[in-house]
Amino acid sequence: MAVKLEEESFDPAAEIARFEASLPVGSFGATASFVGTMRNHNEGDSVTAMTLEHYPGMTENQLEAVIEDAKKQWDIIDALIVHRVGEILPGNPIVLTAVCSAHRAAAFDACRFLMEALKSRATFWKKETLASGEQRWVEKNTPGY
Amino acid sequence: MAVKLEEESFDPAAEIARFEASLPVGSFGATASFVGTMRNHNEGDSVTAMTLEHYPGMTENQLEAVIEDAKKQWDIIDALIVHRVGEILPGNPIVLTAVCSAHRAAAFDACRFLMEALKSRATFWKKETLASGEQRWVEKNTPGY
Amino acid sequence: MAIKVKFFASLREQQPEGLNAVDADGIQTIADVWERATSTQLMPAHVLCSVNLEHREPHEAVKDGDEVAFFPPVTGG
Amino acid sequence: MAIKVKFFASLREQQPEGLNAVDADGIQTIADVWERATSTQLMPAHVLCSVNLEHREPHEAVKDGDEVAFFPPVTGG
Repeated sequence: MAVKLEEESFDPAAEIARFEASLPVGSFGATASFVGTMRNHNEGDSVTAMTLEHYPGMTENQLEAVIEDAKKQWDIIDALIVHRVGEILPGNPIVLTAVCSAHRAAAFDACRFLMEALKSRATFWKKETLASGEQRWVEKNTPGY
Repeated sequence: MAVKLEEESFDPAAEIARFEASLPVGSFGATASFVGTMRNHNEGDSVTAMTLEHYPGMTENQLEAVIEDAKKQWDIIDALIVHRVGEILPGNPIVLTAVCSAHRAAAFDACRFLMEALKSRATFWKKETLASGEQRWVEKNTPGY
Repeated sequence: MAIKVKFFASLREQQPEGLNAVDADGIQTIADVWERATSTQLMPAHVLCSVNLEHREPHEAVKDGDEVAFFPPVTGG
Repeated sequence: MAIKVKFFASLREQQPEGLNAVDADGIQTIADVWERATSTQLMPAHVLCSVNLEHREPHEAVKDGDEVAFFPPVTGG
């Protein structure tokens, strides 16, 4: 199990490769992953940058709890959550969730659960900078199901 | 949209990176992906190798049809399916499905649909080589939901 | 006047090598192709089939020049 | 005799800088901390709160030395 908050841009592919490499070769048959990437538009406006604020200490605890919950509900081998904090630009990854399991159903279910759980529970807040220069706090998430 | 049958081992991370790079920066907010990896055991037996047979022509058509079906059902930007054929070893990737969309629900749903649809419709057959040297055809898939 | 025939996976291994077509004379359905190609009466229920790369049912029609394939349940992914 | 107070995101921007604790005297609940820290009567319904890094409800108790945080709905991921 790993939870990482990154202050610099990260490479989701490299994170997944490292995560899989930490497990015995041939032990898992399924890897489901999700990457949230910053878009250059939101709610009809052009967005040029974003700041991700978090609550140091509480956020990490919550992400670890989310993985523990997934392990209780599904037969998974391991899970990974990586989340950016700080200033990010369009095209940059914001979040990665990945799950390895023997069979695919558990990996799909748990990977999606990680995303929904972190979006509803983990203390992150997004502030967008629009093309006009205006800054605004994102007020709610898009629905996940 | 891309469908690829690979005769040699492929790198899922590199395939996803290429797929994302083919889309405009900032255009997508969600990438869901799934990788099926060969395990070193199945149904209680140790497995040392596997052969993936397919029906050239028909298999590619089916994978393209599966992506078309996904595009009809969900608001996705693009999708990718990569599948191995030939001889593979434990730890090698067998299949990759990936979907990019604006928001995460469509990416999750469509990525899982691609896997279930290809497992039920696409003409691939697996033959396992056991540690004993015995070879056997895999007779059915594990459930996906 | 011939219908191309292909077998895949376990079905391929059960057929004599080199069989790749049957005479189209008197053939009406996929099941007829099976009977002629395998010299057995009944096409087993678990056998799947296609005509010209599309999934089909055994009772469906075939014609001269078609490519008919027989295979077990798919197990990819 | 103090309770640490943190605000995040839009709530942080609405508070005077440098406020990071309130006197614990007479404080019983999270809502009391809000009242003392912000000099407003009622904690708005959309404000979320935590005590010592755990989500809590406004009516729940706090004690000397606790760290209480107030923040808007989360929007990560």
